[in-house]
Amino acid sequence: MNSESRENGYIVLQGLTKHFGLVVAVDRVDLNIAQGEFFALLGPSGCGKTTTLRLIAGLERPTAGRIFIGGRDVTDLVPRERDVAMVFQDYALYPHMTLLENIGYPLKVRGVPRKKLVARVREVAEHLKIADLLDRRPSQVSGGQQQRAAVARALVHEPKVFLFDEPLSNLDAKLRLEARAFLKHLQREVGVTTVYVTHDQAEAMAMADRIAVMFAGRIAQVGSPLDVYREPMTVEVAAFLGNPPMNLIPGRLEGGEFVGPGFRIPLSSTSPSGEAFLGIRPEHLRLAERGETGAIPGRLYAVQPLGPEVLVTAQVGEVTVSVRLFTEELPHLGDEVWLLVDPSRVHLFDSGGKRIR
Amino acid sequence: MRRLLGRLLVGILAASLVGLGLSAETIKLTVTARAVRGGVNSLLVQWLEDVVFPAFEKWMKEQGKDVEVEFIQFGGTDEALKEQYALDLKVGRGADIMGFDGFWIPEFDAAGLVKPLDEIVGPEVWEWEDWKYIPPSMREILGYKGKVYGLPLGTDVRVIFYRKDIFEKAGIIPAGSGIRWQPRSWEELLNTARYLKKVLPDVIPLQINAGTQMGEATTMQGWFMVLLGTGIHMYDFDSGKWYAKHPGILEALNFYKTVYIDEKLGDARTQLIPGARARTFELFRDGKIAMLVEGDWFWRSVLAPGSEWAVPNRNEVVDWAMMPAKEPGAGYRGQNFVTISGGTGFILNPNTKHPEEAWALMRFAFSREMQLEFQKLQPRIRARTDVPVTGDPVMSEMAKALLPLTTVRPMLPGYPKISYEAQLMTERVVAGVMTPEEAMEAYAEAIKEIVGPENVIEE
Amino acid sequence: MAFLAPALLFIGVFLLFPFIWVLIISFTDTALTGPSAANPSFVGLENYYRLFNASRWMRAGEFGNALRNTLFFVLGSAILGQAPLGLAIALAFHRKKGLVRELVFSVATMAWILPDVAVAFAWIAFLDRDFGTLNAVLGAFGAKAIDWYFEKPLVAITLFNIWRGTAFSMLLFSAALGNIPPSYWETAEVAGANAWQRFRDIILPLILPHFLTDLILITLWTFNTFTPYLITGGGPFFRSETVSMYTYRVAFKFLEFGRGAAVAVVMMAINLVLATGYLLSLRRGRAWR
Amino acid sequence: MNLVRFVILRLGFVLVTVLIGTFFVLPLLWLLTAPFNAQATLRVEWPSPFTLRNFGDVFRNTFAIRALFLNSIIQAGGTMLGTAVIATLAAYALSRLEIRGRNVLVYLLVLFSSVVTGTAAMVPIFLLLYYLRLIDTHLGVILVLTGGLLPTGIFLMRDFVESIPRSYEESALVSGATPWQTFRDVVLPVLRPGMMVVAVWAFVNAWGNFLIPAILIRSPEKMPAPVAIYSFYTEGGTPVLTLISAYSLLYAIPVVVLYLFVNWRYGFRFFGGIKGGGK
Repeated sequence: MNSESRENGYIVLQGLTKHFGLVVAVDRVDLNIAQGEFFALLGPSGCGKTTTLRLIAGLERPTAGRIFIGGRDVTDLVPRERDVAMVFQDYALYPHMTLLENIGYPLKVRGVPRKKLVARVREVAEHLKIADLLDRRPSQVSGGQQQRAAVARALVHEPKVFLFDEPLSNLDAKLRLEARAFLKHLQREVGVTTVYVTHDQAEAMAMADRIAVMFAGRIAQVGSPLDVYREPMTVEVAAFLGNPPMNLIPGRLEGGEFVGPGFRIPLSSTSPSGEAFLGIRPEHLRLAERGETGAIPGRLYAVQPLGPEVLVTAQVGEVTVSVRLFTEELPHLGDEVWLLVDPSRVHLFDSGGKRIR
Repeated sequence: MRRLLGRLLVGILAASLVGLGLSAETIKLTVTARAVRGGVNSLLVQWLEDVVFPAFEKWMKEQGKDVEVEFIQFGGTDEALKEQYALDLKVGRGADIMGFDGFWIPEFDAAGLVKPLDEIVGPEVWEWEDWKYIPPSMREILGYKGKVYGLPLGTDVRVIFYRKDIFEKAGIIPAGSGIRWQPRSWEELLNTARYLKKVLPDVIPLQINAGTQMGEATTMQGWFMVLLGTGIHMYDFDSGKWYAKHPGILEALNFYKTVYIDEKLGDARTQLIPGARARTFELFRDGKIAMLVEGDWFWRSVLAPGSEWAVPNRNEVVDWAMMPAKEPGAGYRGQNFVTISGGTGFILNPNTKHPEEAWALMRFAFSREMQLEFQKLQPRIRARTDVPVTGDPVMSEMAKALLPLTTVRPMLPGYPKISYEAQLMTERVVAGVMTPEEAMEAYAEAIKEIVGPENVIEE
Repeated sequence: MAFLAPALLFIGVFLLFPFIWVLIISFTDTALTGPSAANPSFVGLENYYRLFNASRWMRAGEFGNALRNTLFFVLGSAILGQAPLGLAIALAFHRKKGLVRELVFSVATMAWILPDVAVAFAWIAFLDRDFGTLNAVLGAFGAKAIDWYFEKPLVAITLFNIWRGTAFSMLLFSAALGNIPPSYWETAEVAGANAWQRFRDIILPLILPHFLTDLILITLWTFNTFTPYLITGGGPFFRSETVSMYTYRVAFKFLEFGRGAAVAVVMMAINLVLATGYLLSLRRGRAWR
Repeated sequence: MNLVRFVILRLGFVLVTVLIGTFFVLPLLWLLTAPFNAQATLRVEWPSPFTLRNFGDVFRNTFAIRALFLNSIIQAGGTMLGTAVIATLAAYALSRLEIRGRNVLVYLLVLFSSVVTGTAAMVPIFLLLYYLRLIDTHLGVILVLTGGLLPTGIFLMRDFVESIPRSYEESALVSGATPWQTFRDVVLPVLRPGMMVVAVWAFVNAWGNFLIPAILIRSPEKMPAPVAIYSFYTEGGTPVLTLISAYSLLYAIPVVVLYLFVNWRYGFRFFGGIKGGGK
């Protein structure tokens, strides 16, 4: 995964490390982000993704490691010298300025003449469909409009890099979907290299060209959304992606078979014996008849009709397992259920959480 | 608008040119005192600014000198002024001529902050021929250890002021008889008070100052006036020691106790509240106090027309009597009656850049002519024997009767602190928190701490 | 950081430096007038010894008396007066707008910001025995006139200080309450808590840090305030003399700065103890955060 | 039943409000009536005869008028400016600087200031200013007052500063602003209500301070109002109530005007209330 060399990465992080006192927020992170790429940093809160973003922006100084943007070592540069733009989770629109002044601020500090500034702001604002709000103050426009204004401010001075820090988390669900498409479209259009931090796997998958999944300050996996989804390299990654996430059932590997609580599944490839996790996505399970061979026995936990699909949750041993059924009808179920696995779709992880194969 | 600005600029330029011109040749003298035109001691400002300074500047001009005198008004309290002087003098600043209260001199001298006239100006100070009109007692007011630091504006005496109208109403004096009341002993004084209390219960018969609220007024108008009546002073001038414990002190304290605690002939509250003195003046003006021991400025300034406590028909309803000793002949130096004098005046700042001119100004202000001018504004006992109290027979009469009997405070650095302890001692008795014995004990303890046990008399 | 430099300079030059100077002269007989002014000498702990001379410590006009008065004054006016009253006003008008709130807040704030000398005169008039407004009001209800400044001087200045300083607590608590999300109140309300329970269980724990901050500041200010001196002068007979007035009297009556400095150092130590106590409880109070 | 309870509660609230309001207003009545009374006493009474002569008399005291309308304005204004600006800078720096124990530091400074600005430190301060050649200058008074007020000013300011989201500044930094531009364009405007509160507070304190100018100012033409008010005392050291009350009223007006202005324009309140945005 580190096959790309420094030369073909537009943003390059080398051994990037950040300590806050005794806490290691970012731990020896190496990344290559290509020019024009939409790159997402995904992970649970506290995993170090925002810190990584802030290191790229220059808002934090790394404890160790180097940062390159466009081939230039920017590690010791202050933010203004890096020519980046950032959209914050709370948008950070200044309450005392109108949208015009807010959006035009990066131009103002660059000494752009007022007339040119207004023209450029208007251009960007028209593009983002907030041109008629420019005289208002942030408190006088809606959340979605604030979000667009914040994006406009990032766009206005044509930076080399966009940095987004969970820019959609303050929007309601409907707006969020709209904004997703809008941002993705916009990024394609302007073609600026983008680093996008989010904890929402769906958002990351929907928008990014590539994703880096971070846990505890380290990068667990980098790849295209589908690659990461299809072939998670660790239990953590597997459990983080997908909604609902991958089911993980603890058990043992014995002679080419996975032995779980009350079931055995033959495996296509042989693996060394020992404790292991069986990973299977909810859409790769289906309901079976009682006593069908290889069926996993469980107790019914909940049935959730979602419209185009039905989500069935069952208790298997100590864990709950989700099954996604692509049906609009509610299945008639008793207390006991049997789940059937597609053996070609299973993922195996060793006791340390690493993918086997 | 622009024209106005232009004019302003021209004005400023002109002023600074004049300023430059002045600084080259003109000698600038400054005088300060606790006085503000239209406020505190307004008459002093009027006298200096309207009369003395123009005349002096003219006189100097005739001698070919350009001198400009400025009066710096000070509006704060006496304590604040004293503090200002101390700070000023400590860092070598301050006005060339400073209004000073006589009893501050020893304290300032001990700190090396003030100097005698002849040390500042030189021995030629004594060449002034008018010294012969200024008697030693007047030189002592701003003097210390035989040295003279300045010249006093005058001196004062203390008496009992009483309301004739109340006395007539009570039948002590027959109305229109012209008879004057004069007690010969404390007992007579107290009996008059007792009688007034019985006949006119709404009137406070006698107020004699006590407590720290009254400050130096307690020491001068209160404590000394009683203590001197027992035959002793606060300080024994022969042995150079302070009286710490003495039967006289006890007698004086018991007098206070009789007046304020035992017989309630006076109102202790009025002595102890903030603004005690104003309240007292107010009560006297309104005819609520029959007898009040006060200095002569009570007559010439407090009760005088134009004051807020003015009694319109002052000369008809107010009269005065001398303060008697405990018994006839039992007073200080065997006197029948007692009084004490103090005074304020002007000293030279040892840091003055123009000692010669400053001394000239001082001499000029204390010339007979200028003092007579002041006398027109405010008749009182002046420092010069050739300046009589004119225009106010009451003042003249007081001076005549009491100046031979008067004494002064001990001019010693420790005096202000001991004076405060004396005020505190009277307060403790009048507030009823200590017996006279206990109060004297505490007083003795305190003054031993101030001057050392070897410098006190305990009898 | 360059932003901090001017403040550090000011604080260093005008606070720390004079303080060190005060500390040094507290061991000398430095005075502005009198014999020791010419050449002050080191007197060791004598100034301190005189402060704590056991035989007369509690006598009127001595340090112990002033300390006892100060204790009453601080307890009465800051802790039992300003803080609860300020909180009460803030609570009463919390989430209310309008003329009444503006009026009450404005008059309370006026009392806080008007110049010392002016309010001192106003209060001399207000509590005067014969002419005072308060006695006139009490008289209208048939109460006997009280000679406030003579009989109850300490109560009088305590009352004055409550009047003078409540605005600060009021403004502080008002801001603190404004920062509590309304949902907290509403949750409790829905849960069936009455007004008192809501106050005790929700508001009080949330504003506890503010309460302690408020107490630190108003205690220190009240401890050091000099304004009541303009009203009673510490009298009558030192019955309303607080420690700051005592310092002033010792230092300025006879310009004995050595002694005055010793009192100032002791005052500082007392302030330090008070503040430390509050700070410790503040730390405990914030532990749950 | 519920209605009765509501009415009783409502009445109780009104009663308590009236009581509290009365408590704050009553002591000030004298200050409003006495100046217009030809014969003022300590009693609150409708001025009869009503007169403006007291103000005329006050205005004839040029010393006091100069003190009030020139010297006090210079000294209090300078202190206000100094304190508000320096305290804002320092509070900002402190809140953005990660130092352990900085809270304790601020408390200690507040502690210091309350003692050192008192009476005892006046001697060193006097001598210090003498060596700095600042005795008897407005600047000297302004510097000393500012030094004394700073710690509490920082203390009051700190919470305002901490209520500003970091992202405001970071966003400006990433936008290309220098730290100084960030402070000027983003932090300062957002802090304005807080600065106003601190400014009013500093002005009020400087406006009322007697001791410092009394010691540091030596010439009457530079004395501020709290010192000059003593020129309305008589020789006996007692106040002339008519003039004192008239002067006190004049003396109080600038403070009231300043408060009303700031309250109207920015809202006179502490901490918070900023996040909602500009109005």
